[in-house]
Amino acid sequence: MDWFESAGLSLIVFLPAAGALALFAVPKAREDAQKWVALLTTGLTAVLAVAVAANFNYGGSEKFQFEVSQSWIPAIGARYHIGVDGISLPLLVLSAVVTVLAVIYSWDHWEEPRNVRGFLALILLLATGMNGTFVALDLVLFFIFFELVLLPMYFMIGIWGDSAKRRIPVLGRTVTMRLYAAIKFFIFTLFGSAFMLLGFLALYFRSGDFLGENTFDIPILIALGSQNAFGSGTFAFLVFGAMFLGFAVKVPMWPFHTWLPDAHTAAPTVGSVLLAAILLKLGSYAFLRISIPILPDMAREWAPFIGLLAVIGIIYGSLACLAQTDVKRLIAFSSVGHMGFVMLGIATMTDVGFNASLIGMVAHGLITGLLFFLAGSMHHRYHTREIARMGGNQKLMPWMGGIFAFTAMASLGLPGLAGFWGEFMSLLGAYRPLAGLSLSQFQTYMVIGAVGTVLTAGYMLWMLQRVNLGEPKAEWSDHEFHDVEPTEWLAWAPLIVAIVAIGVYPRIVLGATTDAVVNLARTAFGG
Amino acid sequence: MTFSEWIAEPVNWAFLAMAIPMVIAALRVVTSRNVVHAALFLVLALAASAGLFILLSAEFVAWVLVLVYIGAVVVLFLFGIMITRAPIGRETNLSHDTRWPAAVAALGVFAVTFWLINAVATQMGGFGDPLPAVGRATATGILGEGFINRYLIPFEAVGFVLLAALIGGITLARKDLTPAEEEEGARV
Amino acid sequence: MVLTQFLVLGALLFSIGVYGLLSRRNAVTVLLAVELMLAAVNINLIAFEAFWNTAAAHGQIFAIFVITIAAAEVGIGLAIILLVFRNRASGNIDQLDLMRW
Amino acid sequence: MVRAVASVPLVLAAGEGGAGDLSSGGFFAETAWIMLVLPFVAFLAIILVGKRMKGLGAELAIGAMGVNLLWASVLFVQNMFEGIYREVNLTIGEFGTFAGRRLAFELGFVVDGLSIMMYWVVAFVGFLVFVYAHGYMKGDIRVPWFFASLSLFAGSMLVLVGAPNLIQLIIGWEGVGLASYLLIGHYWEEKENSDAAVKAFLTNKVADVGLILGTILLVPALGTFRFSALSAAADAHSEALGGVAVAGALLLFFGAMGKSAQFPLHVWLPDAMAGPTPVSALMHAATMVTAGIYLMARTFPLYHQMATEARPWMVTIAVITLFVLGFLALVADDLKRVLAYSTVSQLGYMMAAVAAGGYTAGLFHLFTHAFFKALLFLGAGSVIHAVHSNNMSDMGGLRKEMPVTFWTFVVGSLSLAGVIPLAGFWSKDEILATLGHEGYTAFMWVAILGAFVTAFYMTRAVALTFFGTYKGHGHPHESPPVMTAPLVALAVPSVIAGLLNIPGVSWGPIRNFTDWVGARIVPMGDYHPKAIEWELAAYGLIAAVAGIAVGWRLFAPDAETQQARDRLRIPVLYPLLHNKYYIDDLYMKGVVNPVKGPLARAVDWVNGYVIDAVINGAGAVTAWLGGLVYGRLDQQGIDLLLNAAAGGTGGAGGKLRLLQSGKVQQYAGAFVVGALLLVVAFVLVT
Repeated sequence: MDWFESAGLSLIVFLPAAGALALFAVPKAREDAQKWVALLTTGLTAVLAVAVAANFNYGGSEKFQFEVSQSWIPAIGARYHIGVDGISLPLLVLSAVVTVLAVIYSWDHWEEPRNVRGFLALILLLATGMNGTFVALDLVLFFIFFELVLLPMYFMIGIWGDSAKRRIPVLGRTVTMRLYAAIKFFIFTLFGSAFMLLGFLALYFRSGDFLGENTFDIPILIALGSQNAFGSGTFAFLVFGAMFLGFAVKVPMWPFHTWLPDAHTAAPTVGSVLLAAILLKLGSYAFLRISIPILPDMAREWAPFIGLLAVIGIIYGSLACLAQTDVKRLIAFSSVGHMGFVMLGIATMTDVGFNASLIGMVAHGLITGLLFFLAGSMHHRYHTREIARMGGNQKLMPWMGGIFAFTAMASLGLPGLAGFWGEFMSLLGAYRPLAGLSLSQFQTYMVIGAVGTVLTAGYMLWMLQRVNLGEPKAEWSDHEFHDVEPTEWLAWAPLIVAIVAIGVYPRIVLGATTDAVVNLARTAFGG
Repeated sequence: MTFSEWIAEPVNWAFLAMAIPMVIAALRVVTSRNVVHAALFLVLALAASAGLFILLSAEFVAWVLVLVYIGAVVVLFLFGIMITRAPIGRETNLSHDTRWPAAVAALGVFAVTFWLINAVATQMGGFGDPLPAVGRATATGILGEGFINRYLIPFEAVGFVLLAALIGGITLARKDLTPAEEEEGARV
Repeated sequence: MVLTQFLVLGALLFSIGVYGLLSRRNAVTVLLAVELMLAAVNINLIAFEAFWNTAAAHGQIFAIFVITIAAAEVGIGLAIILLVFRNRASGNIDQLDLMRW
Repeated sequence: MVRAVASVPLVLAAGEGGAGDLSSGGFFAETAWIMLVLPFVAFLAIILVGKRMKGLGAELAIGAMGVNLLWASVLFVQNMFEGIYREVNLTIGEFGTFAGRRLAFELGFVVDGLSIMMYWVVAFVGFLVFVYAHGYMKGDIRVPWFFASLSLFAGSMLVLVGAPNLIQLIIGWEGVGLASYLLIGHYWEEKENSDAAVKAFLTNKVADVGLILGTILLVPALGTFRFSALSAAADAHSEALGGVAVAGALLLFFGAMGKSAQFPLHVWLPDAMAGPTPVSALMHAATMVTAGIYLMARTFPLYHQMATEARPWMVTIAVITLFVLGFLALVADDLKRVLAYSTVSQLGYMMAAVAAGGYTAGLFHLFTHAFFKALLFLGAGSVIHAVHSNNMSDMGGLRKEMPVTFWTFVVGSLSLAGVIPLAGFWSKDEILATLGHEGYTAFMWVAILGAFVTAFYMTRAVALTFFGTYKGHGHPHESPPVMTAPLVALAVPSVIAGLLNIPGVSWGPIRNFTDWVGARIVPMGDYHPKAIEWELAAYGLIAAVAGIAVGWRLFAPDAETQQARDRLRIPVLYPLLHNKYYIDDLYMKGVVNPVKGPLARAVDWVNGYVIDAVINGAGAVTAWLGGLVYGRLDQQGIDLLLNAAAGGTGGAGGKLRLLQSGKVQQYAGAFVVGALLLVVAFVLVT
């Protein structure tokens, strides 16, 4: 299986893109053929990703495996360097699998204007960007993939998004949601990326001072970082800050989060799912992959600040949820809270915290992805997302209501389901942050975070009560509702199983990540 | 090299003789209230730059500039001006009414660039070195070899771009005839 | 002659071009300003070439490329202006706001 | 070194874990995990195929519970003869290091005196309640779902009591909370019921913060989540634990306060009566609410050996609960609410005992209370089933129509009131003795007064329900045997369970309750009275008899007096009790509503009008600058300025849309400025 060792990851990355090209070889009218092309490519990608996971050496998960390093742009020393380790493996598998589910779900859920080929091509392109980001080990490559996801998402929101008009506060202008959201998403992220790129370039040029030649290679930069090559001066401070802006926007951390509710609300169902499940992870993953190991001293210095923003996000997101009247918007705000826990874990700068953030990312990807699927399907049936107009969903669609309740429970962090571990471990991490960080400060964060779990339970239960329970509203009395359909079952069942499986047996994720994050914490901070 | 040393070199007088008119002409290009004048000042500026190229022993480029730019492009401009019936003669409306923000932006560009040139020159200490002596013109053959060897693909690509521009220009500028006019054209 | 003098001249010319680009209202004059900026680039290319004096004269080749592309650009630009003028009876660039949403 | 956890043997059996003379059980102890898993299997099976079965899934649930009862009974009997200790931990994921030690999440089960007692109580009461529910829920709209939820509860409860570590306990803990939520809200079409369900879940979630933070505090000190390590460390007065013992203990106690409905987190339990009666009997009386007591018992060494400063506070809370909240049962008209307040009060007794240092006393009361309180609830359910109302004002005179229900109810009431020689007397007496012995004399007297109140409200309930004349509609008649049989089955232990732990009496080879629950990895070292303290017993008995007498006198068995007495409204006191000391109002109006309403809206407003305004404003400012830069200070530019100015006064501020002005030159300008800034930034950074 030598070819698999060397070409497996590249296939995972570029197969979807090839599929996107292949789609255009299919005549526009042959929609079924297009669906099959998309399903086969994403399915094959997922199989390959699972195969990578199966052949992964878990005993050495701190090392990069399936590594490929080829000369790419010699003029600037950028290399085609990819590989996975325990940190990226779960996210890579998550990304590959969720993409298949998105395609399956799309099978008979199309938003207007109907354009099967275009939509599927965007999903596939998105998959290339996402998978590529998780395996890239070269800053240039990383940047390209990181930015590549922008375009498909922009078009997805901009073309197939919600065409409702909404009056934007302050702006005082009524805009079409999808256009507003798409542009806001794009500009926000690009704003962050510009700084991120500056940070990358700065690392590139400074690396030459130690190595004799400049490099974009992440493992080499990490090795430099573990010797604290970039120091703790103004240079490192600015570079970390620049990269922080880029990543924090993507996460999104409070107060850079305002693109998220709009984008989620406006995006088509599959767009929301991919956005929540994978795109949000790119930022937090980048913290673990790039910022912290390369600039450990700065990470330590910035940690209290990151933690502060994280707990503000937790509380703020939960409170904002309580005020929402739109299901998708509510779920979007819940992401702000959950990503707060992920970032709190990272801010502790301990292996426990890093692990918390990783398992939190995976769990959030599964759970919130499923929640958006459900919200989309309910929107499909009710033609509204207004919570006030729903009610008695459990009665109209028992299975749908049941799955919704299950997912909401998972989202509020019920122990035994996937969402619990991330929350618990990030609180545990905050109790004992990295030596040198203020203990009382992080323990305060811990208590605030714990209060956040109560608020989370509060808004989730309240939403469930208003959507699922009670008698159905009179307006639906002569309305025919289809309960969960076969394609929906196919798309959701794997998520449900994964949520329970990780909840009961977190080693599925931790088995890959633990050695890697322990190693990360040790090389970055010693000890 | 101090300024007095610099100014003592005759070749620099030649440089100034071309650079100063060039800057003045360029300023007039962007401030003139007459479109035709602006185009003609561009000719002056470009001619001056061709002179500078000769100073820098790039004769071939200089002649290309004269032939292509001054010969063809500017003529094209003048045609364009005439066809669009742009007001020939003094025209007050050629620029926006408030120009200082543009001036600020331009000054900013200049300041930053100048600062960079200065900084790099100081840092590298090499920019002050005299250029090679005037007179060793680059053999045109070298350029030709460059075009058909190393830069063959870009060369072809540029050729393609030119072709595309040609066709595009025609397509864009062609006046779509009404059916009646077409008939008339067919008769003629 | 030193390299710096050409670079400064190029910077000056380029800035003047930027000023024209931003301040002009008439489309033709905007194009003229763009030509100025291209000329500034050419000066830099030739000056660097003379300074490093590469055997294959890369700088000059690039300058010729720039000139060629500029010619194409002017052709297309003028054609567009012509078209707009025909439809709008105006050569003013600030009336070209079709990209607005 | 790093792999330390992995090298610890998975199975801690007698001898290996320092458990002294305990046996490792046998086949049934080895396979005790079946009890933890079986109900979940039943849960899934009922969801998938329950609808198509003849009994709508009830048979699956009852079957699973029957097997569990078999297992638990064998273990229970085994443990009578010789103490069993067996602990199994399976790693489900290592997740990091603390001070060089690997930490791991583990699942497993523990079989020791405490857990065996709990297994048996859950299985026994659970089995009877399941059977009862099969009759009670006949014709219900969602029978399969009901039994699925009950199975989910049974599984979670067994996972909880079988937990060898804090993580598994938390999983079970929230699992029973979820089941409780589902079952309280069983009739979710009505908003009252779903409100009650949400209230229960949220109140418990608040308390769970304590449980989780307590875990987080204790774990780094121990390096593991295992109770055995916690007990051993506490027993050895470990220094590592010293710093966090009191705080951790109080936090765990806070968690227990929620689940066991201690003041002031008791508010959810009375509302939880919205669920079907079998649910109230099983979960909100006999088993789930005792999880808090169980947690205190499981971590008893921590409280007994190390966190002694925490104990007075805990006793105070418990005594407030048992005394103050007992009064609320006096004014309730809903029969189930009377029992609910009584449950709260009895949980206070148990908590007081465990907190004061009476490990056995608290557990013994838990044990007896499970029987007679389940009995009372099931009896109440039988009555409610007959009269189709929860309110005592619709009952009366039922003793003739429903003889079995009546007699078993009376037995339960007498046992609860603490009349000799029924079970409740012995367990309550031991609690009083413990309080007295540990120096909480004042609290002991309060507890005796509490016994008076208990007897008083139970007499009232019996009198209003079964005596006098019938005040409701229709013709009530006795429930079917499937419902009365569990009543009789529960009445037996309600009478005799007390004999299992008479101070100073040991029943030969089977020993007594103290020895059974004493089979732990470390000795509990709690106080046991050596002989019956007759003086104290007499006080307790006098209080009980007095309560019964007063109750009987006031709510004499004829309809007119009953109605007159029940309308007795003492000023100040009655409104206070009727409004539940205004605690619910305080929570709703003081906390929940402000958070849900104004605060949430304020945050949302901030999102739209502050943070987003900055973003949109930035767009507007850029556009405005653009307007200047490109010489747009003519008509349109001035408009823009005016608009921007107007934004400050509440009108339209910036306009993001103006970023998209369509003016190519503005774009170019922005491009130039942006490029310049990037160049400058880049140069500065490098």
